[in-house]
Amino acid sequence: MKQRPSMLAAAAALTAAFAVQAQQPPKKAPPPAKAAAPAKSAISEEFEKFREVLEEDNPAELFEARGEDIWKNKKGPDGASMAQCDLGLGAGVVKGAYVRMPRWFADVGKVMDAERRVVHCMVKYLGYKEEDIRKQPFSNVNKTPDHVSVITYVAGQSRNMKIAVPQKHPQERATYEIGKEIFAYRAGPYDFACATCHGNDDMRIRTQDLPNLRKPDQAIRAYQGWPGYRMTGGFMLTQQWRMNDCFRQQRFPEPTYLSDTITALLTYMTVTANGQLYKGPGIKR
Amino acid sequence: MNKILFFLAASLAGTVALADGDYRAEAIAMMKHDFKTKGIATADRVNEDGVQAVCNRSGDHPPKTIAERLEKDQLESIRYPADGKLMGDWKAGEKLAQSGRGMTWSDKAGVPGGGNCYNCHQIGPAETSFGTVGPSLYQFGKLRGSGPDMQKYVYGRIWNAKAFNLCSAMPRFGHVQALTEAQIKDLVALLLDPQSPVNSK
Amino acid sequence: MADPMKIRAQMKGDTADIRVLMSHAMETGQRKDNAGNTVPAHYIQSITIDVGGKRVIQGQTGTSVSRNPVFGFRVKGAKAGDKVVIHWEDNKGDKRTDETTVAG
Amino acid sequence: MDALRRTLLKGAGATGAIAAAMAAGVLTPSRVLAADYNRAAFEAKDMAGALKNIGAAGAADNSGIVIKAPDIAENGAVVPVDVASNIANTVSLAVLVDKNPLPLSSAFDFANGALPEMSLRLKMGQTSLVEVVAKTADGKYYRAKKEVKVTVGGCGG
Repeated sequence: MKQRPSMLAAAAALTAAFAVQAQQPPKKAPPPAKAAAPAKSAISEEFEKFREVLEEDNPAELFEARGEDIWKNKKGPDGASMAQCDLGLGAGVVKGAYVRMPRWFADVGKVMDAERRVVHCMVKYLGYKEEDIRKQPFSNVNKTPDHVSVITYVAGQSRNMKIAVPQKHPQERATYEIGKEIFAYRAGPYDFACATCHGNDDMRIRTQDLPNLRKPDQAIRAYQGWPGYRMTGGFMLTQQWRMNDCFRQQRFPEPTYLSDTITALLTYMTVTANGQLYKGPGIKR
Repeated sequence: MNKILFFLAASLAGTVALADGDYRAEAIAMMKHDFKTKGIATADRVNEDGVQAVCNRSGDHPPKTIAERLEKDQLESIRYPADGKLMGDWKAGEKLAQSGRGMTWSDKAGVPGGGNCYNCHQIGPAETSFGTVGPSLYQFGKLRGSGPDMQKYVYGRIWNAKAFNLCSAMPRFGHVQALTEAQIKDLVALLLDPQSPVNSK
Repeated sequence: MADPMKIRAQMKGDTADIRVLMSHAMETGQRKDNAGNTVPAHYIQSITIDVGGKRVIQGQTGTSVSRNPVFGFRVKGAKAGDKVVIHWEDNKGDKRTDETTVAG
Repeated sequence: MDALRRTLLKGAGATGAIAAAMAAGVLTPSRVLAADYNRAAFEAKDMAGALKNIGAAGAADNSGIVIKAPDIAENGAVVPVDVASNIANTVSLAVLVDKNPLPLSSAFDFANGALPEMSLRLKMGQTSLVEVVAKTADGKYYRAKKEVKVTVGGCGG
């Protein structure tokens, strides 16, 4: 698409003028004409019913077990282990850590989301090479990488806990605010932002309900079920993958794995969902 | 267009930028750093164009005067078919409407994309798997007519939805060359052709 | 070597509810990989379940069973503390045996 | 023992003897079944072939077989199905997917208190009938079916 950089300067100058306006709650767009066929259909209810059946025995548990084995038994070249990994609650503490990230980590001077922190620890203590992990960050039908299994284990250790992402450190608050901006930022050939599909109530793409991630009770849906066992192909996918694929469908370029952008976006969405109950690794279409 | 924007900026500037402007600047800098070209999805896609920039800075609700000016500008950029024919083949249109492909980094260069229409709209009566981000278009031609003016409106709206509603959620399919002239004609036919199932009883 | 199964066995009344998750690709032999090569068939062919030392279930499976298979069975007359032993073998001769005890 | 094992999936009766053999622990895990895999049934490319090779070609419809499966499956890769037989003395159950390239998914024998029921998850390439065959101790076969629609969905990108 044609980009017009010269216009950006002008548009930036408009920021001030619009700031006041933007603070007003946006007028609600008129509701789309209701479709003749059932809107929230019997189909979604049928899906939900059997989704529950599938979640009762979720193959994600197989990956949790694999991750637990790595966490507890694997040793790095110097004999170090994940027992030294601080996920924010002290060295080796896994219980409840997943629902308390992203958070500020003083040792690296960064806000990190869960996946970023886990990978950081696997590199630091177990001798994994970051460039290897970046070669295949996400699972595919042939392989679910070790770090994905470890994240699945860590997530499982926060099953049935409330999300409690801290916002005390100034950087945690700033990261939230930046994430909020990224969420609303429209660009690319389709003019899409995250908010285009996930900023309003009661919308669907095809038969899939779109949660309004600006609201706490719906923002949990960006979090719930991740990491998720993907039915098609039978492997685990994480929130980092979900963000990556959202940007693909948003027609954006590819976000770097474990980048600040993704951490910021996850911070915004997770803080919005604070107080909601996380049910552990899930199952995804 | 630049001139218009500068004029608007000058007339509206003066208010002190709030803190959220700083976060936006940080967010944009961060994205420019973190997004990389993959396949056909080039890194420069994270740069805003003018319409996007205005919508981004106004929570999709720009002041009316600005919206009207920019809509007019977008409207003038629409290129209608040289032969004056706006209706194609509704059957080809239905196929296009079904396809959600196009413009992602997993799409190949040079392969025609789809219209993505059912992702957001109800259209034909046979397809029950449709989205509700946009309004239902079922019976569109029957309810709104299918004369030359309506054909021109629908063609233009698919070409560049922003010409009619500056911060519409709908992509500017013709403007960004996501759909060709012939493809848009087929979609116009899907909505307006009396033979199209969209307009069946 | 194949990953361990996850087995749950729980008494409900006089019946043991047995659920098992198996880590297995269950390749149909019809899928193509990214390079366009057919991925050879690789799937579990036989399963046995012993409870309290008795064979209660044995069966055979084919490629229409989902990847990472999940099965559920119920066994009447089992009791808490009974050992549950589950075994599978696939078409390449890989095999796996895991066990648990029935929870009360 | 070969004779015993063959009966499991080939319907030659003598299930009482199988139960006895199982109870006696004759079939130890390392020695069972794999060698006797009913290849003909599992590699049959249509229902008729699969049914014939499990000995169930003439199975009669029977409402005593209960199939619990979604009317519409969200994803054909994982379709949860519960099956149970209320027909007296059911000793085996087989589950088939009509339209799959290889319809027979599984066949299980139940003994020593195992109830004639199972839950499992099926791959379904398209909308199809799920058929269940029950075999009773006297060597008779019964069948029931349920349609499961498989949808397309998502953004299609």
